Amino acid sequence: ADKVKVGVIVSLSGPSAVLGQQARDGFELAVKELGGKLGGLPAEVIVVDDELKPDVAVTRVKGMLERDQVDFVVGPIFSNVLMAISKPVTDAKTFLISPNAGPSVLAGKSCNPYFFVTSYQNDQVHQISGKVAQDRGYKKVYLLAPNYQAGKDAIAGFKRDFKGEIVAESYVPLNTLDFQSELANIAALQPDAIYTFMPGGMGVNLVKQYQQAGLKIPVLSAFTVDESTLPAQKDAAVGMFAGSNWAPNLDTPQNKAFVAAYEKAYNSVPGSYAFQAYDAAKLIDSAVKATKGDLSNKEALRAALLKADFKSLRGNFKFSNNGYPVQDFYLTKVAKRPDGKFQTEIVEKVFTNYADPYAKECALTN
Amino acid sequence: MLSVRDLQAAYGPAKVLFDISFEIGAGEVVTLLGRNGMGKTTTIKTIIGLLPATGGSVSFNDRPLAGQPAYRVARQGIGLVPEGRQVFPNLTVEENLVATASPGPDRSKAPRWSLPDVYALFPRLKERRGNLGNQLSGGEQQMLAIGRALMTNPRLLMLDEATEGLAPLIREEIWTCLRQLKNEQQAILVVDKNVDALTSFADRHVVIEKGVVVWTGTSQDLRSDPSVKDRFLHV
Amino acid sequence: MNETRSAPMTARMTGPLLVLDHLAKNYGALKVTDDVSLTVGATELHAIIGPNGAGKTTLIHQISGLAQPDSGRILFAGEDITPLTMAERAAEGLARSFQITSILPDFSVLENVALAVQGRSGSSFRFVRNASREEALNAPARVILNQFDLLPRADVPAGLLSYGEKRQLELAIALATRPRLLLLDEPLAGTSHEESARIIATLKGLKGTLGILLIEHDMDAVFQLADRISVLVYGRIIATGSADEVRNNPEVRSAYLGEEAA
Amino acid sequence: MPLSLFLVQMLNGLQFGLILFLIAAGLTLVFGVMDFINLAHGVQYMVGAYLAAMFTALTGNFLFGLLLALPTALAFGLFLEVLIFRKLYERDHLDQVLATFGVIITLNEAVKILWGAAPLSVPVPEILSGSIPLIGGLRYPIYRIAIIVAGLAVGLLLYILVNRTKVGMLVRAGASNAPMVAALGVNIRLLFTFVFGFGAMLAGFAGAMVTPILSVEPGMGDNVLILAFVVIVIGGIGSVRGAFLAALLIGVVDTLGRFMAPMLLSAILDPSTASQTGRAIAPMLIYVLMAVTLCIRPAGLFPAKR
Amino acid sequence: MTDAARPVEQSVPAAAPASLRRIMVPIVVFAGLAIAPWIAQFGTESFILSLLTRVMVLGLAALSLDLLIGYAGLVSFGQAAFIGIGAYAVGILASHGINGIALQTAAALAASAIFAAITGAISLRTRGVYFIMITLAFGQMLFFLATSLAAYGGDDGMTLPSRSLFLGYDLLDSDRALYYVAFVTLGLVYLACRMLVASRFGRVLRGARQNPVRMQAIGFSPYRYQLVLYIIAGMIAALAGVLLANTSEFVSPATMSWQRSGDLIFMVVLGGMGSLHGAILGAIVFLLAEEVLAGFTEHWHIIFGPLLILCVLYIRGGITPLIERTRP
Ligand SMILES: Nc1ncnc2c1ncn2[C@@H]1O[C@H](COP(=O)(O)OP(=O)(O)OP(=O)(O)O)[C@@H](O)[C@H]1O
Ligand SMILES: Nc1ncnc2c1ncn2[C@@H]1O[C@H](COP(=O)(O)OP(=O)(O)OP(=O)(O)O)[C@@H](O)[C@H]1O
Ligand SMILES: [Mg+2]
Ligand SMILES: [Mg+2]
Repeated sequence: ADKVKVGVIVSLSGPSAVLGQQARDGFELAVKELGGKLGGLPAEVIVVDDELKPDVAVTRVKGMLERDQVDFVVGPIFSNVLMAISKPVTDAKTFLISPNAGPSVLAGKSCNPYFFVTSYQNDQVHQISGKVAQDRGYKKVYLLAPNYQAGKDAIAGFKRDFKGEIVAESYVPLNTLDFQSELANIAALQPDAIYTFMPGGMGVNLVKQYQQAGLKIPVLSAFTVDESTLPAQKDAAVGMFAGSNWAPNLDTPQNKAFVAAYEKAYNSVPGSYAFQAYDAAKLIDSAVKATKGDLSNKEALRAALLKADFKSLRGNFKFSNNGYPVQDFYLTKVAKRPDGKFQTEIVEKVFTNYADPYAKECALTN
Repeated sequence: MLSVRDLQAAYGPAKVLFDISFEIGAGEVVTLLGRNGMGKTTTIKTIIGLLPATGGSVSFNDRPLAGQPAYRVARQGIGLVPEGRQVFPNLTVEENLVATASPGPDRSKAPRWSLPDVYALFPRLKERRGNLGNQLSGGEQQMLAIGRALMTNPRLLMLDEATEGLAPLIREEIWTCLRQLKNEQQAILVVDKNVDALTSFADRHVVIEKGVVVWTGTSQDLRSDPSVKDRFLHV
Repeated sequence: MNETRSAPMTARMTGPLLVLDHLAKNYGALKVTDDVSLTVGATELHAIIGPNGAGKTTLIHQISGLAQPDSGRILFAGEDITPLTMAERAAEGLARSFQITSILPDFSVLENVALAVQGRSGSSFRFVRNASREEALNAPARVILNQFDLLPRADVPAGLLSYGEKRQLELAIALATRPRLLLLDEPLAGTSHEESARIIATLKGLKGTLGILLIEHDMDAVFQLADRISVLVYGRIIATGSADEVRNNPEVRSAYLGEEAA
Repeated sequence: MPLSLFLVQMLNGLQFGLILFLIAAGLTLVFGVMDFINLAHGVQYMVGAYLAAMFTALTGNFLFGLLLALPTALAFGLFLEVLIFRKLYERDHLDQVLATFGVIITLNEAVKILWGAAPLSVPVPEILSGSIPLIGGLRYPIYRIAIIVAGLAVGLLLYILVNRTKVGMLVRAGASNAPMVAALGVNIRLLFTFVFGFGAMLAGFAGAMVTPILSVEPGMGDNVLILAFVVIVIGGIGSVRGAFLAALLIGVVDTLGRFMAPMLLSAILDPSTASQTGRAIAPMLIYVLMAVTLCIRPAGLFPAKR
Repeated sequence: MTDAARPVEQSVPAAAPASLRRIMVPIVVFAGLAIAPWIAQFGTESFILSLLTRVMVLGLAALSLDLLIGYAGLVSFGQAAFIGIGAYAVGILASHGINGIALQTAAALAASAIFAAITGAISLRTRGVYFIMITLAFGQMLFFLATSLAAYGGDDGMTLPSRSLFLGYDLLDSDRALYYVAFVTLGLVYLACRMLVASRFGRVLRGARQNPVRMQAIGFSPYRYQLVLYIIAGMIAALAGVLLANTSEFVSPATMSWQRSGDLIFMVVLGGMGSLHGAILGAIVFLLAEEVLAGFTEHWHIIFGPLLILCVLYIRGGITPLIERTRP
């Protein structure tokens, strides 16, 4: 081929647009650093908004496949959109690389040779906090999550390694504004720790209100305090823990360079969305290089992708047969940087070279 | 006081008023007569400015009214009792009266009409002061509409179907009231079917047919010349 | 088609067509209807007069089913219709006009009446045939419009009629349902002399073919038309009788007529 | 469950209800009384929040931020009225829905372009920060009390304006028959313009007031918009009193429902199914509440004078 | 604004050509949709087809809503719920290995009819905005119910194993076949609705919309007629749902979000309510505009929003009347 076409489909409208923007920026940054090339071929990146509406996403993605004839689709952010577009993309024998959503459904039996994930299998992130809570010997933990599939998965993920008592599992409606009720409950139950999964604006509300309620109980979390919400949570979030596969201060040379470059380009601290998209670009780059720019031989291309022959920002990184990563996971903590910005910082490594448990149910081989 | 010169008006495509001209002097009582659908209401609507004139002119106290928004026209001292009452359904009787009340155009002399005066005129309204407009009987609504117009202390009072739905007794009271107002030099333009009652105190009559003034004259002329009645009014 | 339905019943029927049996209704403290009992014969024209706010319209509301009485019964053709809905009563042949004009403004004058005809001719759960082309509905409608001289206006949207014309359409709609009892709430209000005269003539024509309960403040009309007159004052019937009896009843004069109709 | 906790939760419910009322107040005026379906209410609330955030950042003081945000929100409301809404008063409700939806789309995007997609926030003003001890070991944020006060104040103001003043009467009259009001010598257009502006300012005020506890982000108005309409409809369109009580009702039901529904259910069902169904029901609660209310009282709790 | 002038334009003589233009609009619309595939094959066929199929499917749903809004004055804010019922009928049955479109459709129609009958019986007791909100409420309840169906993907939704089978054949796997199935369905439903609104039944509803009290006074109880219509409209929307599931081969609660119900209302108003084909036209314009603008810039909303506003302010009554008004 004479050039590589990549379609990036992420949510750019609606409240969670910021996540989509980070992913897009991360990807474009990588391409920029590669001199506008992927695997030596000139790269054309087409960005579209999925509006967080599955059926809109399907039409848009078909547009990319048919009209724009893309070779790779990168996206989306949310798993409900992913569920919708995975079939049309993979049916079209085009590689779908998810920079964030990694639903367990696609990791096991219904794994797909054309599907790769540069983030993690969703449960793993929650498992980290569970493990930590267990190791630190917390007796009583209070679980708080929004009332939808991802929320339930989060709770399930946490429970996997945590054996102590769960004083309450409270599910709040999506887009909950006011957490007074839960906070009162927590104050009354006095657990040793709280685990919460509260993405986007809800997370901001929760964290601010938690601090205002004057509670001092340790908070473990996922997607509640990250670089996309910290600018709004500021000091209220400092000291809160989160499980992650990466943090801006992760000590690898690539990462230092990346963070610096990203902050320079978009003057905000990159979050995991940005870095996973960045890795997705590097992954494509490596594969195209390996196949000498031959994009027609899908077999070879898949093999090349599976090798993951590139330096991931997170250090250790390879794929298991189902196209999901094998990587290390960390406990991170929110801190205020000297320059006044906020970021999550590595506290300790919790899992090493951890492959997701569903991989063995996947028939694919590598 | 009010002078209407070859006024023309239309509802969208349908032209309704072709040539309407008449005068009302200070303290004069003038009636608009004519069968249904001849243009009486339209004339009144056009004067007050609810309907744009497509031709001709209207002036009040030598000030042209044409093209002015309704509220301006009204503020110059024209009070309207519309056809079909149009009381405010979601306001109580008392609110209906006070909401649009005003001391009238010339602030110099004390307003003639206040809440007590209206209640005195229509005791029935006082009884039902707490009712919503749409909970009133037809006649009560008519009383309310008249009271509401009086509360704006107008120089010229325009009543469309003045006594529609009123019991004979009340009707009598309205006529007495209008006579009384006339004695107080209140100018009045009135549309009503009770020609006999009207002739008893109105100064002049204007007969409209198909949007054209076909006859104008004093009560005297009207009584003396029965042909007018059965030609235009089929009484 | 439903003369066949109503005529024999009227024939069969003995006794009055409508019976109000100790009807009572309050609005809060106000006794709008205070133990009212009256009857309307199968071919009688019974007029109700009374001061404004006496409760006449409310009475018609209760008979037609728009308002529910607090107590008392309404018998129509011998059957107790108090529990029936407005629509059901209309289907029984009980039609009314409204004091505050109530028409279908966007429909043409003809369609207003045709729809009323449709109400009494067979099911309206028909989904295919184009209703406005059904001669079975339009023909009778035209006949009625003709009675009121509205035929020339047949295709005008009803909302654009003049007030007086609307008042007449109001009446035409009521008649189009081929009622056995007609409740008329001030049919003459807002109509000019000529139209009044025509309406009075029409009512004269109808007299004897069906029962009519007439509310009207136009005494000339009432005295011309009514077989019997009841006088309603603040919810109570204070007198019932022939035109002359009522005209000369001093109570009625002081409460209602005043000197005008002397 | 300890009684103290229950009481605290009641308090939370009422407090949340007052937030809801605060948010719905402007809409009560414009939609309830003026009978204008203003979907843009939500974005006006959002704009208020952004303005407060911006001015607070500039002045470094929330109170100044608030004081600057109010007039700006008012001006913005008037601007919208003159530009768009005044052409829509005599149109039917659907035109209003469509046009004001256009406003939503536009403003949501506009703030994203102006302030970025990432959520902003406003620190709690010094004087109102911190919390007071309360029964059940919970500390109650002082700022919440400030919101309670604001909610009550707005409620009172609105009630008087609508039901006790001539302006209120005229607006209600104008909503039912504007030409007639004009024919009686009142410049109803102008009046509407100002009432609308005031409504927009109330929306902005609500937006500004919640910034210290809620995140400021694009589309933040969309969720509360539905809530606001639910409040007004349950209360009975046009009734300030109704809206107020409905807001409290929703607040309590939502709060208590959220933490008691599973408990209560587990009394009748086995734990897992209980939490299952509890989870299914919780988010529906306010809608169930609305459906039930309208089923019993088709015109809301306090059918307003219409 | 020329609105004041407009009524004058369409003065009496214009009547005849106006009625001609009235039938022109639907003819043009359907003719256009009929030949679209031939044009598509020169472009990126299955993209255009899938886009237009989606347009027609949502057009079908909008059509059902226009029945309620345009002819009975019932502004339902929960119409998307019925699309959801149709879609989930396909999804749930398919996930249990029942792929026959006939069975799936039957299930969808039955389910939607029942849901409509129950919710309608309650909702129709209310009027105006109260009706809007109570239909919204029921829509939301169904939405949250769907999100709690963990077995069927919860709020992530589920991917269909395959499109529905037609008499055991996988005809629908061809985008073009699916396109024409949608096209024919839309056409037939449109014609049926045309008759419906002109029939006795339709006339009663149009009357009840203007003045329910008068209708009762001449012997109709609007409630019964409105309920039947509500059920019919619900079933049509469910039909759209069946097709939608097949077009996107994916089912999720998002298909019945209140935003979707909102979109449908906008399509109806935009296209011009009370004309049926207006709703279809509205869907076409609304969705294509979205698609095109989204292609332009990431901030396409900033163009789309003002466009909507201008439409409402300056083309009264929507697009269709505008076309019918303009002289050739
Ligand atoms: N809104 C309207 N649009 C179009 N035509 C109208 C409108 N209102 C009235 N007309 C027509 O204008 C003509 C005059 O109506 P108008 O109401 O002035 O008559 P009128 O003299 O008041 O009759 P009435 O005594 O019955 O009130 C009538 O033919 C009527 O049909
Ligand atoms: N919904 C209601 N609530 C309270 N009072 C009401 C209601 N409806 C009517 N009324 C009162 O009941 C009384 C009777 O009203 P009704 O309309 O029956 O009088 P009417 O005899 O028809 O008078 P008119 O001859 O003026 O039409 C009036 O005083 C009216 O104010
Ligand atoms: Mg008139
Ligand atoms: Mg009456």
